[in-house]
Amino acid sequence: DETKPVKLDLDEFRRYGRQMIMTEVGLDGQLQLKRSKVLLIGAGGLGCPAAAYLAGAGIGTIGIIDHDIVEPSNLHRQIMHTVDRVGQPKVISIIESLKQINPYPKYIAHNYPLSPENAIETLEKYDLVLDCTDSPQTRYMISDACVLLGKPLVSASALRSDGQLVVLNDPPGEGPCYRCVFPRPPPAESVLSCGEGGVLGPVVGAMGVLMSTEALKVLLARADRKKRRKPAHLPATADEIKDADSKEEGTVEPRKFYMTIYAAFSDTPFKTIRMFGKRKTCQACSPVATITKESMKNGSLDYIAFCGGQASGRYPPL
Amino acid sequence: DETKPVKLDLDEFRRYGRQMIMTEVGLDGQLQLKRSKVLLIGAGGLGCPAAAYLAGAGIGTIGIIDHDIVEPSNLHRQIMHTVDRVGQPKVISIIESLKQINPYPKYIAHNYPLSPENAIETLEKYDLVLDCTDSPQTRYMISDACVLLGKPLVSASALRSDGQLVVLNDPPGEGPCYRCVFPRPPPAESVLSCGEGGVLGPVVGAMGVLMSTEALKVLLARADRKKRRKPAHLPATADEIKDADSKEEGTVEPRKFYMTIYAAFSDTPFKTIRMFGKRKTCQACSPVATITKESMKNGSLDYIAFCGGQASGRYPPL
Amino acid sequence: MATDSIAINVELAGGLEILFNNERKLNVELPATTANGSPPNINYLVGHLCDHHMKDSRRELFELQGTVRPGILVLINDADWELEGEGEYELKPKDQILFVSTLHGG
Amino acid sequence: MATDSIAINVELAGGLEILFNNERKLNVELPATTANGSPPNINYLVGHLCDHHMKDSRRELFELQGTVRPGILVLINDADWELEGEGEYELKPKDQILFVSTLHGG
Ligand SMILES: [Zn+2]
Ligand SMILES: [Zn+2]
Repeated sequence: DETKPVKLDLDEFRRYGRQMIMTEVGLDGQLQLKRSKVLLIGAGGLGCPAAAYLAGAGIGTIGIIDHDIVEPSNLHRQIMHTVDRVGQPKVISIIESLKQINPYPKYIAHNYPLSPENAIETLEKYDLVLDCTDSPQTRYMISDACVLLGKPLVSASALRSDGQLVVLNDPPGEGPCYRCVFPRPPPAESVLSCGEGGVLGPVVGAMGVLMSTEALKVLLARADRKKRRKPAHLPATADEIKDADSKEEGTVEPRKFYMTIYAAFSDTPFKTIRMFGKRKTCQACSPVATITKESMKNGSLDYIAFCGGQASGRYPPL
Repeated sequence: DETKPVKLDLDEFRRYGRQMIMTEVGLDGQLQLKRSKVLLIGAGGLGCPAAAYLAGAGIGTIGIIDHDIVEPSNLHRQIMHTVDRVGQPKVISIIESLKQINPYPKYIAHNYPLSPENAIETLEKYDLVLDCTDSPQTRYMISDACVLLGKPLVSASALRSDGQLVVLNDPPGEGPCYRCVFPRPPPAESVLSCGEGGVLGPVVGAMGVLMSTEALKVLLARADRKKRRKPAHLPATADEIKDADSKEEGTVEPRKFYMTIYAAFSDTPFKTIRMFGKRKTCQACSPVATITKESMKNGSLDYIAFCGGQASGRYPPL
Repeated sequence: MATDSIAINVELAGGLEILFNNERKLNVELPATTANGSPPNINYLVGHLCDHHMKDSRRELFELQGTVRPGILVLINDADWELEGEGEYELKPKDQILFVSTLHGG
Repeated sequence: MATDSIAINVELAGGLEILFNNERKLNVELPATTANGSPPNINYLVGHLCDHHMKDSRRELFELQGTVRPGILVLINDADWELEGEGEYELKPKDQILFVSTLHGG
């Protein structure tokens, strides 16, 4: 349904006008956003701001998966939840707020825990996935599912005053996956959640907002590709180099992959670091990969055990 | 009233627990935030996220000044306003949303335009100011008022896919002011507003969230100074060097001043750049300064003319 | 003649890239010595960029009176050019020069 | 004996600074040649940091089997150490080495 005709009504023109006049968006880009289906995994500190700005930008379909309920300790950083909605499912609460910002998108609530068994069918309806979760095992699982389904993945994390952001499997098959970047999981005892380590609200907030920007960049590049023009903001991919007329002078560099890291209390808080890229021996995304949709669905991949926790048939432990 | 006793009730402990367990915050830091009064100038693309996270963090008093009303074209990026509140004053709308996030802070609405005549009396009740406005003339005016009143100023801006962030007059008298950084205004024809140039929602959103982090850092450093300990995240100030026992080995470097710049569509989007610092000939903050509270209040400073616009007795032009 | 030129990296931000055909990063070759016998400095670079790289006719949005216009920050290896001698700073190979237009939107 | 040592800059992020008394930036002096006659490499640096700079007894949160533990990214002048030879990379004066613990919170 990439070719399904979509159009904008007058109210949408008014609403999106300030971003549509940008060369990187335009009418084509706005229609591409409306045509797009984005899944946010997690409606917490990262998911709240990411969802708010994706809704604001006019993404056509926004799915959110989370099985938590709103708690008072969430409210300092999870800005789409409210005092009145403490005790409600987070997916219900966040969609309530998003509709007040923008009633146009179709919002889909997935009020259940993501598991290896349901990951493939949950993710396959979407074009792009945002990992807004908080444990190593879900991060490996989500990345594996995105690789198997050919979906780009925007992944971020935050703890205390630090944050990290990376776009994975983008374009699918070319960019590194989570396993390429982190082939071995950290020892379980070195992993802290926000509940244990604490987190400053705007630190996780900033990472969530930056996730939404990266998501828009991935989706807008598709509009450019459809028009067979080089995205304003990207070096050409291998295919585009083949396709392109050789009119432009100069050589095209291969794409480099970066991670953004943030340390809020440093006097030089942001760094962009260059990543190694795709790994020839990756278990998920290389020619010698062993992970399949079947091994995922039938529960033979134990992410908890892989990450050094107690072996378990499913995630999260009940 | 820096010494006014404040305390936290059980619900506040629950609400702020995730940030209070951070060493940079703690109980002292949380009480300092509750004791603090912060003014946001502008309830738009920068002010909305900045206010959301400052409210979430538990700032005791949050003032907001803006005289605009909510419009449909605001909603893609001004995430504290809602469809239902189109047509309402922005200060009323934003406070409504902030109360739903956190009912504890005292919210003060200033529903009028900031002008040289009212700037001093509007700002003087606050400890810290956030410049979330959108024109060069207000930026100079706000900086001048902050210098005259000895208030630190967190200043950010965004346009299209770019953003900039700087903390000014911090600590008051030591850090550079807006005029130190930009002694001469840009030619009027080179200045674009978000309405003219467009802006991507999460770009201005990210800058607003980062403003709230910088605001928290400024306020938390005060809690540290009160305890006469070196803030975890800051090099010592001149006074602190004098005060400090000379137990620590090594020399203390003079503080450096930085600006953060963001270019969302670059593959290396963030840069931290080192600023020149305080200017010996600054019209606002140097020993040879000519700007006074009186010249500001009596309207003899014409910010519009200074910025190359049509001369005018007041800002904004009516 | 490679030793007769120096290569520097120029970056454009804050909207200035629009004047340069939306290129954010430029590899710029400058002569090792200019007409007056000295190495090229920042002011020379500004003129060179206008003459050889700018794709927009509105030169005054970048240059004014032989240097950058007000409202553009110049960073020499990530430090404000005023820490380095401003327009008189003499360029060295591999220098990173960043021009940023100041923004006022919000 | 200044020529017998090399000075590098080490930065710690992602919570690793907690193991180093909350210092995020360290100026580290290393011998120009180590016991086996070769210049110090990243693995040598890891041991040196544990022995001389770490203020926490939980060495295993930083080092494992002579190199950094899994879950720590090592950046050599802002590029992943795998682009540079990993633990075997030989340090040069003024190198910027960044250790970042990966985060999982959200
Ligand atoms: Zn992989
Ligand atoms: Zn000044």
